[in-house]
Formats: sequence, structure tokens, C-alpha cells
Amino acid sequence: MSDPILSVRNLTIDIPMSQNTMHAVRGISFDLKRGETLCIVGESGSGKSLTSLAIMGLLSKKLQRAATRLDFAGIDLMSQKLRQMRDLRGNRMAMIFQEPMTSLNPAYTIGDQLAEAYLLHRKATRVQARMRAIELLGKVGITAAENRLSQYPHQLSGGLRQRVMIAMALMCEPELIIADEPTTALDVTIQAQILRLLADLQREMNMAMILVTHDLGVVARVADKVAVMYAGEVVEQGTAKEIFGHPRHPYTRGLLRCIPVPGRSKPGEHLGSIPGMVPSLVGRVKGCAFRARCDVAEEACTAAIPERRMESGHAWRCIHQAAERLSP
Amino acid sequence: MAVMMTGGEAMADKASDTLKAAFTKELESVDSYFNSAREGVILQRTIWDGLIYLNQATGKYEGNLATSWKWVDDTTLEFKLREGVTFHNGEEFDADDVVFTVNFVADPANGVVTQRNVNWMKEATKVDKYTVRIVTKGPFPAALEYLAGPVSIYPNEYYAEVGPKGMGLKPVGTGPYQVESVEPGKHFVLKKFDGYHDGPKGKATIGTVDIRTIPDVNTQLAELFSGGLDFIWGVPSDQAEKLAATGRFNVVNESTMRVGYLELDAAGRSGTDNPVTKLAVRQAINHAIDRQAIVDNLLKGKSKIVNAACFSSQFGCEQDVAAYDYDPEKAKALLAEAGYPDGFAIDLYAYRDRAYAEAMLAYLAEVGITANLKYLQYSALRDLRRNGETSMSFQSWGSYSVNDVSAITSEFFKHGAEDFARDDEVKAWLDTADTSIDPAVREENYSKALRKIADQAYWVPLFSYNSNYVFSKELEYTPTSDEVVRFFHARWN
Amino acid sequence: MLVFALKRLGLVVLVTLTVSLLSFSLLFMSGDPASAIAGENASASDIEAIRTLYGFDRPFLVQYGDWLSGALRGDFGQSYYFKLPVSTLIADRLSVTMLLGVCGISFALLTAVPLGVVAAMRPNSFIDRAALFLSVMGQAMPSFWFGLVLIVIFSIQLNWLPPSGSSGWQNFIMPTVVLGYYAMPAIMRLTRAGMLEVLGADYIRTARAKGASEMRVMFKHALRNAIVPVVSLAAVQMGFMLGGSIVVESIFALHGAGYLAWESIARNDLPTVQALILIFSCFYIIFTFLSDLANAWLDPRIRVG
Amino acid sequence: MGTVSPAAEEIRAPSPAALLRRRIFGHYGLVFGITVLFIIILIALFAPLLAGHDPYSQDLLARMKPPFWMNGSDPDHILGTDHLGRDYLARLLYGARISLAIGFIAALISGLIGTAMGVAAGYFGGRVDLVVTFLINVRLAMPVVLVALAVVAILGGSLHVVVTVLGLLLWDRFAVVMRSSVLQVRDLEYVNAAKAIGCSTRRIILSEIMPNIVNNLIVVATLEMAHAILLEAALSFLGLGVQPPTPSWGLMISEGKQMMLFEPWLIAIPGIALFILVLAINLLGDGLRDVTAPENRG
Repeated sequence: MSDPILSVRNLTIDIPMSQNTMHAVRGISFDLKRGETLCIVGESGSGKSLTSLAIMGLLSKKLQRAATRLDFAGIDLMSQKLRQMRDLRGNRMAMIFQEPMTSLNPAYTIGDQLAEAYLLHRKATRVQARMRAIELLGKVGITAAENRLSQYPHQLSGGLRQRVMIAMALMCEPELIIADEPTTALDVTIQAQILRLLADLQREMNMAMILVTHDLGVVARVADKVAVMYAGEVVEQGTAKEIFGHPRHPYTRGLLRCIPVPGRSKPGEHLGSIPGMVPSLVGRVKGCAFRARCDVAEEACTAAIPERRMESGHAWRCIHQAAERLSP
Repeated sequence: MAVMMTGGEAMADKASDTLKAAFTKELESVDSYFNSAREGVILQRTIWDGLIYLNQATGKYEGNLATSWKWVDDTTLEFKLREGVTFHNGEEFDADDVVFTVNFVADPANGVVTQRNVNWMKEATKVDKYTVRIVTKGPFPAALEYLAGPVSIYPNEYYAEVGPKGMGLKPVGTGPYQVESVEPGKHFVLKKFDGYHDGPKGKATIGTVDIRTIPDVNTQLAELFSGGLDFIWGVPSDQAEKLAATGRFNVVNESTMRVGYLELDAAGRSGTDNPVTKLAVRQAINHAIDRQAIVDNLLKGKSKIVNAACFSSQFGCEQDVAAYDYDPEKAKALLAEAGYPDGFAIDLYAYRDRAYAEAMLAYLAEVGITANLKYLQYSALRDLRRNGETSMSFQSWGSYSVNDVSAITSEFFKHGAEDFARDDEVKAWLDTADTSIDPAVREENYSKALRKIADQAYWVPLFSYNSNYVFSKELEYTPTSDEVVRFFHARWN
Repeated sequence: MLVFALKRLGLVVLVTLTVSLLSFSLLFMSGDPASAIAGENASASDIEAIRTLYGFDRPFLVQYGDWLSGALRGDFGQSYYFKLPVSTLIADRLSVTMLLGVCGISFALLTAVPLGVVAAMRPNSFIDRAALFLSVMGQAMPSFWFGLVLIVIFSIQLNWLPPSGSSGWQNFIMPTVVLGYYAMPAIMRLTRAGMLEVLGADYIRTARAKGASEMRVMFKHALRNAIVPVVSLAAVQMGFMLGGSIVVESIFALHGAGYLAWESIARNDLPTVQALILIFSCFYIIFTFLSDLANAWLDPRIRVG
Repeated sequence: MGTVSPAAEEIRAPSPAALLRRRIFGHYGLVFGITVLFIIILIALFAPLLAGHDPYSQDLLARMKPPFWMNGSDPDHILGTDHLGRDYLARLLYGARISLAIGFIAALISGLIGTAMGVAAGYFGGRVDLVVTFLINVRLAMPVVLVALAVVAILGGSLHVVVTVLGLLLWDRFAVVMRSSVLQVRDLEYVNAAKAIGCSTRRIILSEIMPNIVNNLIVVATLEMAHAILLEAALSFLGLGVQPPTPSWGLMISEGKQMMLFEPWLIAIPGIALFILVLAINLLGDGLRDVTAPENRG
């Protein structure tokens, strides 16, 4: 069980443009073990979703994916043929998307869509697929599951749809589940329910999970490991405890300042925010991408940035050895 | 559905004894009294018989359903009928059929489409089973011509039962071919009538005649090439020349009785300020058009330019009339003399042969007359003409293949709705000629009328038409100038 | 669904009535119908008699009401030319036109939809450009000219297909292609655009994430959603096709309703023309109505709840 | 929000004009369409200079002379002569005038009608919209070719009649597109602002709404122009369109059709000319649509 189920080294994603290339994701590496939850956090456009799609092999053909290593359960995903990838997707690795409103096909019933992956990957009859669907709908907390099967997506609320999406991802008991901001589109009240559900199911089924989010509150609750992404790079990663307890990278610190902490931040109090803009990733990206917004930036930030790593695996990219002194 | 490809094997038709022909026009009804199309005439001569037959080769009348006839007085014709003739449905032919048919069609209330074909007859009476008399409304010298032409005899019992509608869908006659099937307007299948009598038409030799309506000449030609048709007619001269050059078909040209002319509103019905009311203008138009060039280059074949307002073979068609040769300078001088040194603008109405009309436009333009072509459907144009709204129109007239001047000149110069000359003198001469049974009197009066028409240039007589018959090399057929295709005279060689 | 259908039905009736009024008024644009019926050798008194007989001397609306009530019973009066009931004439010809229309639209759909799908799968690829080229050609090619060219090639040069008539299935190949090719570009473009739109949808990603094959993604998930507007368009095109079959029928000498219409126009046979305009319009109206229903049925968002 | 492909325009933003220029010149179809149409317009304008012959002058002795690539051609008549010995090239060049005039005027008439109806429906909504939508439905239900043929047959074929009939029949697409375009901009801020400061309805429509939908109008106009040109050709082909001796391309095909089995070039030449013109106009229309609304194409 100590072998990682997912091992990523130097994953890069390039987006070719008319005259130039946009380096959207650069040199991402991490390991994930069975039963672990990795949270990838970062702002919009930092490459979180691209990374998760890259693992699933769902990037648009125009995008170029490269990695020195991209292993899933001992299988080298980089060398897998389309057909072999299809056998993995929805079967051993599954994904939950952020838009439950639009991620279900409006033309088919919930039952059809639930059964599809099961029928594709298991030698199962429709009846068996149906039973499995009912079982999973029950698991994700949908009552009267049997009646729901013949309903269409537009007849369900957002929360229900996301539960359906989760059930759909779990149909074949995947070993890895990637949830790409699964709660962003939902009501605040439902967000917590869904997340709790996901976390419970992950534990129950002993899956590895990648949870992509920009909600650090969520991360704090469910993450074993956290990777912080900024402008296509993982600027810091480590255990949840390390990241929340000892953030090293100025960006991580900035992010943490932005969370309202119940009890600690008073209503109306100014929340931290990071001024400035995300730099263009078109063309060669040199130095630290965060330097323009960093309050400790120096001349050296324009040169290559070393990755600093602790014994525990806590790693960050910054020229500053330890940024403790910068904490507020 | 037929799965066999219509390949190029024309042999199949001779082998299957089926002649495949095409009509250009959708025939409204097969009942010959209730259509006015050339296609109808063709079917009429094929399915039915008249009392008399005009031998096209000799020009003599022969007995058909009648064996002999004589004028009892100026208005009564008596016929001895052929015995032993049966209709396609087995009904016996006798005087009752003649009486019924004549009395039915002569009654205007029954609405025969072409009234002039029948309205000269007053009634028919039975003398005995095989003797019958037809009484005309007045002296009618062309009676035999009509009895040999459009008047055919229908079976009285059947016709009384089914009427024109039933006759149109399931025609029954005594003719050389009987009708196997009719899809109105589209498709007609004829079978040789084995019980045909020994009349002068002779028995048919080809077993089946299959006629489809294919409106477009090109499609007809394409079918001919691909073996879908054996026999087409009315092929324009350009195509006929090319077809002849391929050497794959028999191409035969025959003149027709159809005459083309420009009708000029000399009477000023369309307005008295109309330029063509002036004689010099009408003469100028006559001189302006190079009819010979049009005949040589566009109509070709056996077409000829005509000078008199009739077809040369028609009885009474005087040839010694004023002729206007092509002389644009003279035309311009005449126009100047008439007060139009710079020409004028006028509408030229036409309903067929657009190319000829276009050619004339160009000739008129050369002498300074700007003619705008108004191309209409026949019926629409006729309405305009009857209302006297056209000052110049390009017309043609086929005389219903009646070989007598009364069928053309009298049609248009006796102050009818289509008379744009309104010449009292001409009308009087024509009236005399039309009602006399003395050929000499008729000839003299027709001659006077035709000469005045030419002198006054009421018309611009243009040319006679011709028709090209194109048929498979396996077929033998001799066309006639009356434009009637006689399938019973066609044979495989 | 029922309310939706009834509302549409109301509109259908209203449109049909208006079209019927317009096509009936054609008769009165054309001058004197009595003279047209009277035929070649009629005198003024004959025409007068016909005018009274046919009731042309009555007020316009009375005649219209009369005609309409007849039309509702399937009685469109008598053809001036054939002297047969117009309804018999049309019934006889309509089957050819319908067959042609069905063949044409099937041809268009069977070629345009797959092409559109393939083009959308690989935008800007060779096949996409080829499909676009075909559709641009189709839009610019005069159908009468295309028909003539086909006859020259396939009937005259190669002698593979009969140039005219309606006796066998071979007769319908060229007319089908000509008629279908006319409708193809629009259907292809719409399929392509719809597919491109749908392919960007989240649920397509979902389907891929389930491990569905490309074909399954394309045809089961994408096309099912992209086809909805195509169905409406096909219905509209079918309506246009029947009305536009005049040209094709006249070139290939198919004795269908379109050809009858052309001939009747040429013969001034107005009762037939009126009836045909009304019938073609009704076809269009019925097709669009049915396509609305089909759309509602295809789209669960309208069908359910 | 992690999009799969971040929009390139957001990151580097050249000036809108430069962008438009780049889109136009990067669009081969549009460039082709504009170029060809421009050439045809030039040909139409300068037909008398280019033709070398009078398109109406006939020579019955020189009928159907073949074009230059065939045996027996006459160097004086590059594209040969027609069935009355008129120079085919001259007729073709003058024919461009007819086709362009028909397309342009018919699109103008139908554009005026359709735009007025569509804008009224979109702007006023309510009953006006109901009536216009109803009229559009009625119009769509009428078989165009059939009605056009019937009306031309009754009124008699001439350039004026054909153009008018086409103009009165082809407004439906203008109305549909204009209506939906207006609906899209009707409630935008600047329109509401104009309403708020009390601008007259006419002023709002003309100076606030029209400029924003004019690109759609132009696209529809080009497509309808092509449509009208094709319809005129079809009517002339069926013998119920423009009258001879007017050198209309449809009429030339109709006249050449007589000999098409023997002299296919007689229909090939005007057919190809018609094809190229319609192709160019369609490409122009498609291109304009792509360029002004790039999201419509992938």
C-alpha cells in the first residue's frame, strides 16, 4: 500500500497559439497513495483543472501534454493508447466536474447516464447496471432512487445533480477519483454536504482523491496533502498540516490571509487580498511568476528559482529559504 | 417496379414489338372533341375513323366508314356506310352511331372545344341501317375536308353511357389501334386492333405503341439516345441536323401547313395613333425582315417564305400577290415617309418560337423600330388579341391541317375578334367564297381577298413551318405534311 | 406538451387560412377567369354564360368562402384544362412528388449529417474543408443546371441512368441527388455548427470521462443534442423541396405535382394552381408543425415538465 | 474557474481594427468572395468596353460558333456565338449587369420590407411582434418558386416584374434575423440610456439599434442577393423570367439548353458564370458572418 497509485513528474501543458506557445502548466510533480486526498488549490487560471484533465487524458487535442513520468497504478499513462485510456477512464479512474448543471446530458435519463459507464466497463446486463445505479444513488443520499432513474437532469436541483455526478463517477469503484471544484456551482448550504459525502465515500471505498478547489476552508477539512498552484506551477506542496501550519511560499501565505476564519475574523474586517495581476504565460516564462505581486520580491526572483524541500516532503519554490519572518 | 436499365439496346423494342414515342404536351382529354392539341389529333386518327379518308399521297378522298357519298342538295350529304365494322368494345357500327355522334357534337350545349370543326353541321338523320344524311347549316364546300379530318364517329351506346369523361379515360373507336391504358396527360398505351376493317388506312403492323409525355425536347433526345424512345417529332432543325450527323437515327424533314406571320393592327384597335395603322409603316416592316435568312438559318428543312396569307397547297391560296423583298433601306425610307424618320417603339407579342421572334427584333431594330418582346402563354396572348390590345404580334396558324383557305384566311379576316384588318371588302369576298360550292367562284374571290391583304400589308406573312421526325433505324415511316403522325403506317424494317 | 401542441395548432389554422386567401386571390389577379375557361373559340356570350355558371359575378368573399368550404372537403373545383376535378388530378400526381421529396430529404440527411459530424470532429481538417467546399458548391449551383449536367454525364455519356420518367427506381436517382443536394448545405452547416457547440458542452467531457468511445460520444451524446435544430431545418427544407420540385420535375419529366403546377401555370389553369399552392403550403405547415412536435419530443426539457 | 483553453485574445490584445483586418485577410473564402465579386462588378460596369461586340447584334450566318478551345472557333468571338449568332462573350459580360442588378434590387426591396418588419417586431414586441411573426409564418408557408412563377405568368415576364416579385417574396429571412438581432440589443444599457434621456423611438432605432445590427443585415443581404440571382435564373430557365433579348444568364442557359446535348458549352459557360457569381456572393456573406461573429465558427 505504500506505493503511490498516482505518480506525476514534471508534467507540463503547452497551448500552441497562432505565433507563440502558452506554457499553461509547468513542471508539476506529486505522488498520491491509495486512500489519500490531495487538494490542489490556486486561483482561476492557475492550471488546476488542466492538470486534472491531463491526468485523465481529457485535454483537447490542441493542447500538448508532456511529463517525465505519469504513472497510474503502475501503468504509464503517457504511453497508453486512446483505447487503453478509455478502459481506464470511468473504470479505474473517474472524474467529477464542477458544473453539475451542464455536465449531465440533457437528452438522457439519469438512469441511462448512470448505467453507461458500468455497461461500458463491466460485463453487466442492463438490469445489473440498474441495480448498481440504485445502490449508488442510495449511497450518495438520494432518496426514492428508483424513481429518479427515469428522470431527466433538468428535473433535478443542482445539489441532486452533483450527487448524481458523484454516483456516476463511483459506479465502477474507481481507484482514483478527481473532483474538479465539485461544489463551486452549488448553494453554500449544499457545498458542505457534498464535500462531506465525498470525503466519506473516499474513506469508505479507500480511493485516492484529487480535489481541485480554490476554497481553502474545504482544504483544511479534507486534505491529506495540499499542492498550491500559481500561474501553472506548484509553488508549494506538503501535508495539510504543513501548509496550514507553516506556509513557506509568499503566495500561500497570501492565500491563507484571504480566508475568513470563523471566530477569528470579525464581520466587516478587511480580508487579505493579493494585489496585482497574473503574468502572461505566453512565450518563455522566466523566474518566479509571482514576483510582480510579491512583497518580498528581489532582483534574484527574475532568475531560475530553486525548489526547496524538507525531509517531510514539504517543498516550495522561492529564493527565500524560510519565509517565517514575513508572516504577518 | 421495372428493374431493367433502359440501356442502349434498341433491339429490345423491335423484339418486343413496342414503339415508344413521346408527346410534348400534356393532353387534356383523349376524347378528340374535347381537346385542341396536335397530340389529340394524332390519337384521334389512330383510335377512331371518320366517314371519309384523305389519301395524303394522292390528295384524293376515299371512303373510310362510309363507302360512298353524294351531295343530295347544297346542304345535304348522303353516305352509304361500310358494313361489318365493329368498335373496339364489340359494338357494331351503323347509322345510329353516325347520327348520335353528329347530333351530339353539333349541339353547342355539349361544349365541343373546337366549335368550328363541328358547328357547320346542323344534324344527321338515319335513312336506313347503313345509310345516313348529314345536313349542313348552309352551303359548306369544305365539308368533306372536315369529315375526313376532325369529325370521327363514336359508338352511340357506349358514348351515351360514359360521356366525354369516360371516353377520355377509356376511349373506344373503330380505329387501327385500341387503347390499352390511359394515365391522363402522362402515358398512353395503344394495342393493335386485330378486328380492324379493310378501310383505306390499312391495318397496323406494330403491336404496341407506348406514348409518354416528355415536355422537354432535350429530355426526349436524351431518351432517344439511351434507347428509351424510338420515335419523336417536332425536333428543332439545329438538333435534327446534329442527330442526322450521328448517323444513328432516321431524320426526315416534312413541311407542315403551319404558317407564321406578324399580325399588324391596321384597324387601330389598340389605338388609332398606332404607327402600324399606316400602310407605309406596315410595308416598311415587311421590307425590314429578312425572311429568307430566317428560313435558311433558323427553320431550315422544307420551310419556305410565304407571301400570301395562307399555305400554298391550300385550296384558293393565290400565289400571285404582292411580295416584299428584304430591303432595309426601302423600309427606312417608307418609315420616313410615314413620319417616323427615327423609327418608333412598339410591343411585339409572341407565344412560341422565341428565337424567331428574337431574330425579328434585331431586324426591326436595324431600321429603327424598337420592339419589346412580350412573351406570353398562348391563351393569355389570345385574350389580349381578342380585346384588341396588341398592335403587333407574332402568330402562327396550322389551319387544323385543313387544306382549304377557309381554314386560315377566313378565320382571321371576317371581322372576328382576331381580325385586326377589319376590311369590309375582304370580308365580302371571303363570305362569297366560303359559301359557294362552285370552285371557280371560290378561287376568284379568295384570290381577290388575298391580293388586297398583301397590297395592304395587313399581315407580314413570314414562312411555312416544317417538322423533323427522328426515329430509330429499325423503323420505317413516311411523314406527311399535315403534321399527323400515323402510327398505323409505321413498320419495323 | 398538450397545451404547446394546441397553441401551435391554432397558429397552423390561422396561417393556413391566410395562405388560402392569398392563393385564392391569384384568380383575381389574372384578369378574367371566365375567358380563360371558355377556351379558344368562345364568343362574348359564351364567356358571359361561363361567368354566371361558375359564379364569377358574385362578390369576392362569397366566392372565397365557397372555394374554401369546398377545399375543406377536398373539392378544389374543376381543372380548366383537363375538365377533371382538381383533387383527382393532384392526388394522382402527388405520390411522385412525395416520393421525390422523401428521397431528396433522406439523401440530404444521410449525406449532410455524417459529413457535418465528421467535419465538427476535426474542425479545419481536410475533411472539414472538403465538406465546407461541397456545401458552398451546393449553395451556388443552380439546380436546373446541375440536373442538366447530370443528364449529359450519366444518361448521354455513360448511359447508366434513364434521363426521364418515373417507371423504376433508377429514374429517381438523379432527381433525388439534384433535389437533395439543394438541401444539403444548410443541413450540413447546421449539423456542424450544432455539433461544435455541443462538443464544447460539459456533458461531452463527462461522457469521455466515463471512457466512452469517440463514436459513442459523437453519435450518442453529441448528435442526439445537436440533431434537434436539424430536425426543424429538415422539415422546413422538405417543405421547400416539395415547392421547389418544379424545376427538377420539369427537367426529368417526372409527372409529379410540381410539374403539374408548372404546366398549369403555363396553361392558365388557375384552380389547379391555387390548389397546388395551398397544398404545398399545407405540407410546409404540417411539416413544421410535426417538427415542432418532434423537437418537443426529442428535447426532454420541453417534453417532460 | 479552470477553462480548458484560455482565450488567447485576453492575454494579448491588439487594436480591434487590426484584429478585424487580420480576420478578414486570414479568411480565404472572404478574400476570394470579395475579389471575385469586385471583378464581376468591374466587368458589369465596363461591359461595353470589354465586350467588343454588341450583345444584341445578330448574325444568322454565324450561329453557334464554338468557343476558343474548340475546333472551328472564330478568333473574333472568343466564347463563340449563340443560336442567333450573337457574341457569347458580350452577352455574358452584359449578363453580369442583369444578374447583379436583379440580385441587388431584389435584396434591397426585400431588405427594406424585412428589416422594417423585423425591427418593428423586435423593438416593440407585443402585438406588433405577434403580427410580424404571423406574417413571417405565412410567407414561409408559401412555395416561393410556385408563387413567383404564377405571379410572373399572370403579370407577364419582364425585368421589373421579376425583380419586384422576388423582392416581395424574399423578405422573410431579413425579418427573422433582424427581429432576433434587435431582441438581443434592445435591452442593452445604451438603449435604455437613450430611452431614459428621452430620445425619440425613431432616433433610438436609427442611431442606437441599427448600427449594432447592421453587420447581420449585410450578411443576410448578401445571401438573399445570391438567392434572388439563382431564383431569377430558375424563372428565366422555366421561361417565365426576364424576356429576350435581354442577356440574362438564366435565359442564356434556357436558350442554350435546346442544344445542350450537342453543344454543351452553350449551357456550361453561363452556368459556370452564374455559379461563380453566386459562389462569390455566398463566400462574401459567410465570410462576413465569420468575421463579425467569430464564435459562429470553430
